[in-house]
Amino acid sequence: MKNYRTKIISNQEVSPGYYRMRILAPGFGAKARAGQFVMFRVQRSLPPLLRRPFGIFKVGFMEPDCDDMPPKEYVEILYKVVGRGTTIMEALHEGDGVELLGPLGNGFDVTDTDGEMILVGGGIGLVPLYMLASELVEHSSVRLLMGGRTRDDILAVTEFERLGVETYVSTDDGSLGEEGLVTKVLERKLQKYPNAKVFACGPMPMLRAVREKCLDYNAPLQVSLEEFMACGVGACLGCVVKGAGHTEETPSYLCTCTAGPVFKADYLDWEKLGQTEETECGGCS
Amino acid sequence: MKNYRTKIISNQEVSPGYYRMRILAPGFGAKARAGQFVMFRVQRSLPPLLRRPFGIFKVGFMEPDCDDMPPKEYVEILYKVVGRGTTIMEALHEGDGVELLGPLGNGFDVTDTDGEMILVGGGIGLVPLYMLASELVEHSSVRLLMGGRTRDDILAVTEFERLGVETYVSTDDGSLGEEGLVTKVLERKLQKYPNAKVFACGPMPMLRAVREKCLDYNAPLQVSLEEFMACGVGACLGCVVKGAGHTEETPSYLCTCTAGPVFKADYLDWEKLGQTEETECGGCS
Amino acid sequence: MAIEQKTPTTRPNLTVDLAGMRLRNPVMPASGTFGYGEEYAPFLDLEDIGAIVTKGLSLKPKAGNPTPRIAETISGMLNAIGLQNVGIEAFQKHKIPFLRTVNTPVIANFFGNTLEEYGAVAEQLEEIPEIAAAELNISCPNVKQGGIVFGTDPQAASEVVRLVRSKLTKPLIVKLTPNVTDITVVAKAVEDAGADAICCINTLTGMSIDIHTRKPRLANKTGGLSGPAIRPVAVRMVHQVVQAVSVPVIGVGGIVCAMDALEFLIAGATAVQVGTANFVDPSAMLTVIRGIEEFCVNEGLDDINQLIGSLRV
Amino acid sequence: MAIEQKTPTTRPNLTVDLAGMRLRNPVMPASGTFGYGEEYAPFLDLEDIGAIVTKGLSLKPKAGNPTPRIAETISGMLNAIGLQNVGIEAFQKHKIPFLRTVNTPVIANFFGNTLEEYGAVAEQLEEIPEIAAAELNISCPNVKQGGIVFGTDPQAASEVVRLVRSKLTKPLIVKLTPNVTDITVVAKAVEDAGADAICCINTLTGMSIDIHTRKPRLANKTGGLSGPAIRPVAVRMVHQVVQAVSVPVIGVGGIVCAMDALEFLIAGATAVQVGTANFVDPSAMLTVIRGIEEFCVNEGLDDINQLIGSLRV
Ligand SMILES: Cc1cc2nc3c(=O)[nH]c(=O)nc-3n(C[C@H](O)[C@H](O)[C@H](O)COP(=O)(O)OP(=O)(O)OC[C@H]3O[C@@H](n4cnc5c(N)ncnc54)[C@H](O)[C@@H]3O)c2cc1C
Ligand SMILES: Cc1cc2nc3c(=O)[nH]c(=O)nc-3n(C[C@H](O)[C@H](O)[C@H](O)COP(=O)(O)OP(=O)(O)OC[C@H]3O[C@@H](n4cnc5c(N)ncnc54)[C@H](O)[C@@H]3O)c2cc1C
Ligand SMILES: Cc1cc2nc3c(=O)[nH]c(=O)nc-3n(C[C@H](O)[C@H](O)[C@H](O)COP(=O)(O)O)c2cc1C
Ligand SMILES: Cc1cc2nc3c(=O)[nH]c(=O)nc-3n(C[C@H](O)[C@H](O)[C@H](O)COP(=O)(O)O)c2cc1C
Ligand code: FES
Ligand code: FES
Repeated sequence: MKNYRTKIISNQEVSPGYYRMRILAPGFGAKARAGQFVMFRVQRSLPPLLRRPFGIFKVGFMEPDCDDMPPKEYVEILYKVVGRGTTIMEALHEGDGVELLGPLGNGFDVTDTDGEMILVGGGIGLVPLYMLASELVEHSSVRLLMGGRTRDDILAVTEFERLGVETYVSTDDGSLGEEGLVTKVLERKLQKYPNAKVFACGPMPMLRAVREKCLDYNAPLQVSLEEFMACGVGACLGCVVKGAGHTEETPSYLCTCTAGPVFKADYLDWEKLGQTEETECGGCS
Repeated sequence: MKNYRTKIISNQEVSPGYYRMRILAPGFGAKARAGQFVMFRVQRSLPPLLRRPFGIFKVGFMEPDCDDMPPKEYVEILYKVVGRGTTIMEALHEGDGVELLGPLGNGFDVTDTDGEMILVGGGIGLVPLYMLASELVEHSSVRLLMGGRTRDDILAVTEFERLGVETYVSTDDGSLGEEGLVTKVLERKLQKYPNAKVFACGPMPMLRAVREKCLDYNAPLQVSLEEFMACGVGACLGCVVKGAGHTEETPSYLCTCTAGPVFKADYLDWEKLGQTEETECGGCS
Repeated sequence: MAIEQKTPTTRPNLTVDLAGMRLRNPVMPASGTFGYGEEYAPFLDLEDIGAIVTKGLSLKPKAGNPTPRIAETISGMLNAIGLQNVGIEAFQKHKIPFLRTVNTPVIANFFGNTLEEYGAVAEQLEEIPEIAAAELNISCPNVKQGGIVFGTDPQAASEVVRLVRSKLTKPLIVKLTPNVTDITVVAKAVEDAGADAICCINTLTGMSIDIHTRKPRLANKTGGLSGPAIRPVAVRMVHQVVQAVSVPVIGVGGIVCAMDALEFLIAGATAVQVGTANFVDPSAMLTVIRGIEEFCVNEGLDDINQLIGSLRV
Repeated sequence: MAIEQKTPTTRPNLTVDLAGMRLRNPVMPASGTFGYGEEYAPFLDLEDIGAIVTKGLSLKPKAGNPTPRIAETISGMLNAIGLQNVGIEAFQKHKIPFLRTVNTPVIANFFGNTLEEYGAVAEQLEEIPEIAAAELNISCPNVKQGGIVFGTDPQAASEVVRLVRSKLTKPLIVKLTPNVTDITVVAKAVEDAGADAICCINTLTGMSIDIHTRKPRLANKTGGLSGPAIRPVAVRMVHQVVQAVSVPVIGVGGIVCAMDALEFLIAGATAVQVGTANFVDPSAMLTVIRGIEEFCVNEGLDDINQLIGSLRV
């Protein structure tokens, strides 16, 4: 991992409110693993102050600009415009200077390639699944269950298909694919493939529902989580989630940025995951 | 005066580090008088927080974009890149949205048109003199004494000449015009024209020297001053200078933004003008 | 027809009651950032805002500090104006005639350097009918007590409020300084001493140095930090004070847009003041008012008072 | 040849003496923003900075607060980590082995919730040879005294420093909270109680509210405000403390670049700490160090110590 002071290759809207940004990053791909992320510095001047975390969607090489140049290695992120930082990002252009810290975090565990691989993506949660799919298709049959609120939230599905992944789309409003929650599809697949392994990324209610189904069918699950992050490298302790067995007396806090963002579901304390609790201390640091 | 939410027509470097920016401002010219200024909002997002004051260099009309459109009325500022705000400004382009508050302040008093008119400009202090010259040439013979450190600091002189103003250039390093201070030229002119009226804008040491010469030759002097400004409209009281006769007991503070920026020299307390003094109070507001 | 009628009925009520005053909306300028009202009249209709708050007034005219008096900082500014003002007499003579023509309550901010001065100004404010309420600034050094700031000492704060209260039947707002260890102690002290409302916060004391001249950027060395930078501190203190007292609280500190103002209202402020933002955008208060209204509409609220203090903790 | 020799002799001296330690330069991380050092090792050479300051350590491991623990504010951030840390024992076992390999003084930041805890950690720090100095964080609530923060009460501050001093022969830095009426009173109290140096400031208490959920953005409601927004307050307090005490002062609060650090040095700080800026740019400290060096060169100074306290007032 390192801090890349580099340039944007392209930044395009791919669906209303969703952008894909390619960034020049020599040497990045060799280090990056599926499920990892980068900390993107929105601009050199303030605000916003803090970097923003984004999953690694793709890494690759582009044709060099001319014969004698090396091919341009890039990292690609796919982001949704939600607030101040991403609003600044959508206005960036080819050639604009940016900073990128990465690759960071703990990716998916892909050592066990037995059985069917089922990837479950909710909206922008699709991002880390593409690199995962590219790796898994080498050894296994891979299915992507992709859910979103409307058709606009269904992204990059054809790219997964080009990898040889079977894809199933569902939307809450039925505007694309099946109407309803992605977990309906998941249940059918789990019934069909008792040896399936599940990998999921998306909003917390979806992850929670996926977790329930996987427990029901005894399918191993890995999830990729999001938490507010300040540093991305394990220094600020801002991004913790509770590990399985966490109690007040024997607390177990795991950094999403270093122990995660991908966790085996069993390692987490699902009780309060993604919920806000309150305490009252001075709160100085 | 009003707040114009408008667009940039052009923004060009005219000498190293000096830019001229034309801004669309319908109805501005009719209200603007020589010596007034605007408060320019550098960008909609922070930083910098506060607006920046700039003298009005020119007002006018440009050819309409097509036959059926009205001519485009503009205000033009001329600025030197010195810090954070002006660095952001130099990167602005045609069509970029800006905000402009103005015209503000008290301009030059041009009611008495008797005698020779001598304008003294130091570097960027030239700015308010152009509109002044345009008005004065109607009735009087006008001379511009323009000083700067090097040739790069000598601006827009040919434009003054086109108005019919006789111009005299001096630079500290002799790279353009006469070598030495502009006050040397001033002294010669005052000797020659005992009825001259002097109008000056530039750095404080120059103004101080001009003031001395005018006292020596009994020439009425108006000066345009700069102070830090937060509001530009007399509300914050951040921009005061001491009026003539100011004492601790009978203080007389004048707002540069409303009583100025142009003052008759005799109305000011020259003792400590432009010098930093210290006090020690809580300093809350 | 039906649609036409609907629009007015769905416009949420923005009026709030503050210490006996009824304000058309909860947005007003912060003292010292809006002159005496007249300065901003070319830029906004003074009858659109909830109240007008004047620059701090004292018994005699006050010269203020030498310049530079202001310096920009990151997302904020420092000021050491030194409370320059025309004095209460000139205010009545030269500023009131204009304010009389405006149908918006005028709140007179005032201060003194001794207990007696505070009392004397209060007496005069009581006599000026055009003044709807008084806002007592206790962020000033008590010259008789060796310069300790009235507002940092609950005892001194209580004393000055008690005195002013005895001279004033008009609503009395007391404005607190944030430069204290526990603002709730001072808040309770001034409530007990008779304040009808509490305004917080004034500026945080700060300093900035020009590294090239190696001098402080302000002639006065230190100054008051205002602007967006201080907002989290202001929200925290408003929240604390709202919990601690039962009189209404006015929230101030770093408000630029409606979202900022809403933080204070949700925290429990009955009204808000916009300060530094007026310098940045003379119509900032209008933007805040419109934004608050829009927020109410979007949230399905027909009355701003449903929002005030609606923090979920 | 002549030119080659000139370069080294014109490089200004950046070493400073701090409470008996000699630091290669006056720039170090602020506690809690640099983990235990190892986290940032991939991004900068730890032997380029003046010292390493650890996350705050306590006697037992501490779980910290629920999430969300951080929220961004205008030019700043709020955090309520809740002092999560591995505890002094695990620190010695798991973190010291790495730190031992780095030739840079390690300053251990620590805290307790009772007087006894503070004393017990101090005893253990005394025994760890790899620790060059201890930085005592007194911004914690004293659970035995009803939660009043040690550092806001000169008496309590003095007591804890005295106790820790009695257990510790190593240099003792005491880190002050800015959430006080008069920081010089606390500064003098801890100097009298035996502090070898004073570090200021810790974070300002703040709060931010999500207007849509109407909940505080932090699970803990309030948190500590850090980053550029607080710099003017930090510079002011460092300036005040430098005037008030004779021990060296470490300046911290909102430093992002060399210009910021220079403000503190000119105000009289012997060293500076960079906090939040590490998150924004992992090599921020290197930029600061290079910038300070460059500034000395441009100003014709051959020793940073000529700059320290050179404020012209
Ligand atoms: C490991 C990880 C991977 C992510 N991958 C992607 C991705 O591939 N594509 C994508 O679009 N988004 C991704 N996110 C979420 C993304 O970081 C936020 O959408 C982004 O930071 C919002 O920035 P903003 O300034 O536009 O929003 P803000 O105005 O700051 O806030 C809008 C909302 O965004 C969320 N948010 C803000 N800051 C953070 C932060 N530091 N960490 C987490 N959430 C935040 C909050 O819910 C907030 O309410 C990821 C987050 C994490 C933690
Ligand atoms: C009435 C008036 C008219 C002016 N007319 C012109 C003009 O026509 N052309 C021009 O180039 N400049 C003019 N100036 C000066 C101009 O305002 C400053 O150069 C500008 O604000 C610097 O902004 P910055 O952000 O680039 O600099 P900063 O980074 O803010 O500071 C750099 C330096 O600029 C000066 N400065 C900063 N802010 C202000 C402020 N609010 N008021 C005054 N000085 C400031 C200070 O000396 C400071 O050290 C005028 C100033 C005044 C008061
Ligand atoms: C230039 C200036 C002058 C001020 N003068 C006064 C004053 O006279 N009386 C007072 O109580 N507060 C005064 N204040 C404080 C403001 O009223 C307000 O409390 C503070 O600026 C915080 O709000 P803001 O961040 O919105 O500016 C002044 C603030 C500024 C910036
Ligand atoms: C995430 C975070 C954690 C912190 N943890 C500690 C801590 O454990 N001990 C301590 O004394 N200060 C702690 N601080 C305060 C910093 O050391 C520093 O005093 C403060 O952040 C101001 O500096 P800055 O503006 O450069 O960040 C923490 C600050 C942050 C942002
Ligand atoms: S983001 Fe800082 S520890 Fe994870
Ligand atoms: S700039 Fe505010 S009073 Fe002049």
